[in-house]
Amino acid sequence: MGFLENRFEDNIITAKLDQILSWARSTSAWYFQFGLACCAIEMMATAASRHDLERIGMMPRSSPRQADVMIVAGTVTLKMASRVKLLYDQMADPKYVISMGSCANSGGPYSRQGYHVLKGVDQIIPVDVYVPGCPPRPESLIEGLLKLQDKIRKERPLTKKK
Amino acid sequence: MGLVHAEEMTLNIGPQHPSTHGVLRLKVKTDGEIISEITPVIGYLHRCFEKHCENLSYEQVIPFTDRCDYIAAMNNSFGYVLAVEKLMDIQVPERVEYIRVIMAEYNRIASHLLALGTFGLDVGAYTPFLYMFRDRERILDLFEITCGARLLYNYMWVGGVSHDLPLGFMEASYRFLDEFEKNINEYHNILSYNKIFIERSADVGIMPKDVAIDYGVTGPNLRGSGVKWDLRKDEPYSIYNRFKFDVPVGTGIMGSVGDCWDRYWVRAEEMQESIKIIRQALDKIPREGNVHEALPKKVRPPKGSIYFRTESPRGDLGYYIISDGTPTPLRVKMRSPAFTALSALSEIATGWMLSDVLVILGSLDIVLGEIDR
Amino acid sequence: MTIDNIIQWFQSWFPVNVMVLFITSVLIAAVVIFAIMAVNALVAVYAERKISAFMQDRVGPMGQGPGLHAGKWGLLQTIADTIKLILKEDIIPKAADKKLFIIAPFIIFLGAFIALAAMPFGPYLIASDMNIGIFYILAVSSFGVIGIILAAWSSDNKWSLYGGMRSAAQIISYEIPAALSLVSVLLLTSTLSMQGIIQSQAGTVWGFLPNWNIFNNPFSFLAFFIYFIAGVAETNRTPFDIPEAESELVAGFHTEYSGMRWAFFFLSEYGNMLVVCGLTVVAFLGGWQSPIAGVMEGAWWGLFWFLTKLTATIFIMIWFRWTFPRLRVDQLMNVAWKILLPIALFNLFGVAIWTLLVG
Amino acid sequence: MIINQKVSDILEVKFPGVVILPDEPHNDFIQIHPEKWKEIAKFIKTDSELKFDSCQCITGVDLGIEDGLEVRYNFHSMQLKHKIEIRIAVERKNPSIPSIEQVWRGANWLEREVYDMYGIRFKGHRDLRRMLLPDDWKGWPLRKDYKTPNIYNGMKIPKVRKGWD
Repeated sequence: MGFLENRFEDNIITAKLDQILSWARSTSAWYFQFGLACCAIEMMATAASRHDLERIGMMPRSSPRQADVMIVAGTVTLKMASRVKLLYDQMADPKYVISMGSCANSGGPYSRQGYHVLKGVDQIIPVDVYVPGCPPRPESLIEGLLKLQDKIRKERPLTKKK
Repeated sequence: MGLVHAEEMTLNIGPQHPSTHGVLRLKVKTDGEIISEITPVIGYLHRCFEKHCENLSYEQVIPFTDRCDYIAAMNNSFGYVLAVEKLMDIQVPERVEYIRVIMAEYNRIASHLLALGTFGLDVGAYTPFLYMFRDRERILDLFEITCGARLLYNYMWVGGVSHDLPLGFMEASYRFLDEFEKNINEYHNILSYNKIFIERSADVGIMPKDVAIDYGVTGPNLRGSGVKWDLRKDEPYSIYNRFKFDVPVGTGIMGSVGDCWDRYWVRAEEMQESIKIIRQALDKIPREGNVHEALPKKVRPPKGSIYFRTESPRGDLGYYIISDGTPTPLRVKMRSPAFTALSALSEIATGWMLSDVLVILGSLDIVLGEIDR
Repeated sequence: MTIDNIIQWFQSWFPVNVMVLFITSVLIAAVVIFAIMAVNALVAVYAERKISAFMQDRVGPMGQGPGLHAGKWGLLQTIADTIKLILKEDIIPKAADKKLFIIAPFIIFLGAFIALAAMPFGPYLIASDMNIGIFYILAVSSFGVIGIILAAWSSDNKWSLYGGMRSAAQIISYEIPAALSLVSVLLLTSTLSMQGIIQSQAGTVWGFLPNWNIFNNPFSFLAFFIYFIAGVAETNRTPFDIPEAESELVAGFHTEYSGMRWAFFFLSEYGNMLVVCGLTVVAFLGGWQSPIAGVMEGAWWGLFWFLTKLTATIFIMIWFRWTFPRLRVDQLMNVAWKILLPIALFNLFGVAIWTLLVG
Repeated sequence: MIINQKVSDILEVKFPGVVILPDEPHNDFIQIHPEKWKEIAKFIKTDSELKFDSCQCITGVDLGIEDGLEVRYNFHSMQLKHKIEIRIAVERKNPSIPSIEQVWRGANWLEREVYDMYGIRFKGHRDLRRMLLPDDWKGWPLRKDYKTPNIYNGMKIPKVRKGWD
């Protein structure tokens, strides 16, 4: 956690600061360039010219240390699961996870016979927003990201948790 | 001064790395920048495709073939349905044949665009990647008006296709092809003939002809090595024998035959050839016809097996299907071209620098979904 | 506005200890320079994102509607980025060399920061016009590479190590052609002082062109390009961005850095751009001199011209960044040692002969 | 198909008794005994009439719990443009087969994959490890009698998660 978080009593100043801080966090949520499968292509398409994630302030970072949002785009297999967890642990707080596509949500089409597929990434890391679809269209990913931004904006990072 | 002690370092490229094109892990031994040994470790995306096939009916397998090679989903399901049709001896209507060829060639262009773009990204050029995505989006639009999906279509069915071409498809197609032909020159200007790009890719990662054949490397990678081998020409399936097109091969214009630039160039040229095929198909397609005419009541092939190959954007895509007469296949094996291409990596990339290895990997145009299945 | 001037000005009002005055005025200058760097980074990052977006058929950062604004046209985007980065968790890996890991970003930052002390933003706007100004800038701007190596080494990450080693090799190579092409400028101007160099570029050449060093003779025209190429290499930007080569080394020497420390790398990268472009402008493009001799001159016009030229050169750097692929490390060395260095040496000789014959 | 007959005849002359003659007539493939497989492979790769220079595909097949396993090879000749399928049956218990990894380099990974999925050992393979599955994986997943494990390294892989149906 950052050095200012959860240190202050609730008052008007911290409320304003809280607002500014969560505004900043939501506006500049940089995502982790991390594609697993089919959904990664749609993620790339979302970042590319037509949909352009930079519009909503999202920039790709390839080092987990510098990223805020991890978009789990694709099927998480058992061989990969420990690495996904490791990458999540390497990210700096505050960190958010978007589970993109049916595979990351629940195993998707591979859930029944997939002996090597993790049935949902939420079994190993906490997920903030689930984006359904196989693969989700860029529009739905953007919708998921905007939902995440809403969620971040409602946070009160500075005040002490009751 | 004592002796300088040099030591090899083991480096793990991946499974998460910006230019491994998915979740591939390369275990490399490095001596400074020079790579002395490469061991690809795959399987991080092993989604049990073949196990699923043994438990699903023949039609239900089609979406899974889409998901194997998610960049060229049309081509993948095309190969599968052709194999099943051959096993069942189904004759599909003329219009369906043409629609399938048009879709497969469009998807080949889309796949090559992505391959070239990400190759540029590996070399460090970001802008061409976005330019190529811009045109790829327009192809996806055409798919979308046809079958409603952008990436994974489930469009090819056994005995037909899921939807007929919509109104306005032809006009949109012609318009797109005209504009796209011009855009190819733009790519050549910004990437292909860029001095730095040539320096980085020409004479790098040379794959000699005999090595390529010995490894079973096919498709643009083999043609880049100067072998004129294209299943569409040499073993025509569907109706490919009706079209006039060339098979571009690598000639070593910028370096030697079989280098990364040649593989890049073959893909760029193949887009031109695909445009030619699509134009001919659009001209010749029967205007009327029911695409659901030849759909079988139930897909239950007779006992037997078949190994059927088609030319996917990555090379010879083979399906080995064994039927035991029941509605579910006994075994479906996918012979994936990217798998064999990747197996040749350690042969051709050893001894190059770290940056080159990633460029060579990019030039092979692998899709991990297809390698791991 | 040199530090000496401030001291004199202060002393005429408050006659106090010289030492105290000195420290105060140095602090004032430091704050101003830091502000320049920070503003530069904010503006340049925004500009870079917008320009790259423009080149790539995108729109770049935009406001997103009521309530979730990053300002109109995303103007507040970089501010949001900064606030977020400052308040992000600061990770120091367990295996890292803690002291070096902490100090490295500041060393890199320091390199760019103190170099700006001798940068003349206008006829009077210079923190300290020392008589060896250009020499000083050359010396301290290569300070940053020490920070890069320290950051790379202390991270205890293999990617970082690669980045650090590459960076060291690169900067050592490119300092030489850069310095040699600046020496050819010194031959023309026969002074080491930054203001002196600019003042010697007043007037016109051949009647219509401004008497900037770039137009002075064919050899210095070539020297400009050599210096600019070497300068791009020194700032670690594409096509010479091999130390951080995103598609090869994940994030290069700053792979393990997060939050505020990483922001310092960002800040100093753009600070370095400022230094290199500023030096280009001073040495070759006439500094704060107006392009048409005798028109629009004066202290504030000087600032205007300097900033205009600076913006133009920075724009060219951004343009490079989004157009070119990246060179390989050995090709980079080849360019430096086999192409730029011989030409720079030849140039030096040529300028010497030119000054001897033409004057 | 003519090529199958031709290959079968040539092999019968060169390696007597190696081709298993079918009970009922078929012409899609030839079935052979596994013993001399490596020599045969070398022969069909280099013989001037056959020249199968490209190993297209190696498929492991489980024909059912009562029947055995089988490995099927698809070869192709780039020069003479013909292709063939060769089948070799192996027993279910302790299956093993000579490796052709040193004949066609492309066979290396293909054989590893068959090993990974069916547990068929390729004698003489220099690097026979798991290919797609993790090294500590147990069982051969594509065999018909494979039971999907419920837990792997502490991660649950249930067939149906709570609340799905």
